Amino acid sequence: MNEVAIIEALLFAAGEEGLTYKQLADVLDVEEERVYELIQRAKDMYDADERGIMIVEMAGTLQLATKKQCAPYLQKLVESPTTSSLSQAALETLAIIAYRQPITRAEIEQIRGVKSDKPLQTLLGKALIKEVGRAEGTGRPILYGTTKEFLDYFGLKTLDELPPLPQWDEQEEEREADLFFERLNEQLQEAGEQR
Amino acid sequence: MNEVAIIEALLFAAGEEGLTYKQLADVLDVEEERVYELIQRAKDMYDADERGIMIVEMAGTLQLATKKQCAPYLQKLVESPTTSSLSQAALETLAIIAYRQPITRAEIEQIRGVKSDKPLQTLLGKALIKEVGRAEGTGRPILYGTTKEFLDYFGLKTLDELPPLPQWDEQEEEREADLFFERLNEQLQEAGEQR
Amino acid sequence: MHYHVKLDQFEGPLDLLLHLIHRYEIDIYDIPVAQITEQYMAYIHAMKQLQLDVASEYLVMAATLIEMKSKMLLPKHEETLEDHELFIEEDPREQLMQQLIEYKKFKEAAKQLREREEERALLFTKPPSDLTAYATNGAPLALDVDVYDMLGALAKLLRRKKLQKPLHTKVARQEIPIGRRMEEILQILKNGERMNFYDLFPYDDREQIVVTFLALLELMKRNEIIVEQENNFADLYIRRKGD
Repeated sequence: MNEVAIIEALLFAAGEEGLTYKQLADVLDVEEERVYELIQRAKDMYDADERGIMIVEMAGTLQLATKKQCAPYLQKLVESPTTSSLSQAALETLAIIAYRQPITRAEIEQIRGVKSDKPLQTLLGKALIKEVGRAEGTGRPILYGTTKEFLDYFGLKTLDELPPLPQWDEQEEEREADLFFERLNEQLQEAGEQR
Repeated sequence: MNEVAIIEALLFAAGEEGLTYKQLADVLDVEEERVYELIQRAKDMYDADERGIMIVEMAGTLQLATKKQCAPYLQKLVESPTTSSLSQAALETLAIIAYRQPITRAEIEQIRGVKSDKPLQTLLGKALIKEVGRAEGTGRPILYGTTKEFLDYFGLKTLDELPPLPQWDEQEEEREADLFFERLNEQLQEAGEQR
Repeated sequence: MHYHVKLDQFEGPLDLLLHLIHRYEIDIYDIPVAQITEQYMAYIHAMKQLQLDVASEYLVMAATLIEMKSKMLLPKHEETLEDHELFIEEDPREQLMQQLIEYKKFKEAAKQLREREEERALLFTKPPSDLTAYATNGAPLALDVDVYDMLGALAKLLRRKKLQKPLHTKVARQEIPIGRRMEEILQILKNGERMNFYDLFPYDDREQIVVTFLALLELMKRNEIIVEQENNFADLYIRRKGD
């Protein structure tokens, strides 16, 4: 039996759980280096035009996934097209945890300048973060860190793949918020006219 | 985008549910005859030695499956010590029971969208869940709940210590809303026909 | 026309301040405290006028800004101070500036995560296959998961984009017509090839297995197929008769 074929079958069966290089090496009874070669061969095979799937490396595992270009066709068949994305508050909180883990709630709130218990609950419920221990000091507050699911959710191989933390950029503009102010002004004028 | 590739992506994502010729024809916006041709081309492609999966067809439904020759390797994977402990199916099922107990098998299957007797057996075998009673109604189906071992195992004092699941309720609401609109549509159609 | 202005348009006082800084092209390293305080207060008043709840954090920041403004107005006694005290005296804006710069980084990082979230949503994966059938010797599965593994599995389930189920399977599940399965088997064998008996059972579903089995029996009875076995315990092969 061809080794690339076996890898395809194994990755297919493992689905979104994925498999590590080590697991594949164990099952195939070969060195991990050999698996790297085979995965490369498989990747080349999936590059062909008539292939709709590919190998992705996420959360430390190899997985099969559909190619991006196929998304419009898949979306035609999806039962509930509304994939709920994370709220801005949850996303900011998650960004802080991702770059500063392990971190306490108080430290997160210090950076955001607002209470953050709700976004923390959301993130825990979605298994994107977890408790990773307790800080020293009074009350021994909970320390938070990201999970394997976090890597999977954002399609990251490891935490090292997070882009470097952006730096202050003076040239930037924020159009959306300007729109907000325009609307606010309109409302205020309306309110004024009604009086 | 190549049509064979789209078919592969669609069948891959559909998993065990599979898809019909008609569904494929609808998504690709082609005649069913054309789909027959494309499926034949896809089958030829899967015949290659390097492929570990194939198309199987049953009662007009197509799905991807691993080739029979790969079975010994799948078996090795299952028995490998590096393979994750509880299967994802069992973990999903356990989570649903933990948050929704007492719950019947039918309700679990409704949420998961697939048969769940095997994961239930696994969980019963590990004493993580137990029968906690019978539901009212026809057949008086068994109700499942988590055990003391479940709490011990996950280091929880009570069930209240499980993180709340905000997104669960959101999804339920969405589903209810969808259901509502479906019914509304049905009623409107019926009303239209009666006229 | 009524606009529903949400207070959560801004993620808090820092977010609002950042907005003001951009809008009025303010140099973050030299914030004109009087100006920004005025603008900030205008926003707070507007919110109150619209009878929106102003979260306490916004009011705390307002107080901080006003305090800072008054500190800035105090005359500096540089001439009268000892040299070492000169170094100790801090710009009252320093801390706020640092806080804004720090917060801004993560706001940007959140934007990058949003992009990745959207990209990732374009990839469809497949739930793991049920491999219990392959676990022959019934080796008990070890249990080394934690509560987050369980939550992770649930998150994946809820995130899973279900494709519409084919209407056919629902009907087929209840009663798969044996005649249809017989036709399918003949179709598979039409090239005159021998086929391994087990390859005719691609599904684990019990009903499907039973139907396939009954279809094979019926085809044998009708003399349309031949079942061969080379020796005892060898695999069974199916062939179409007359080919």
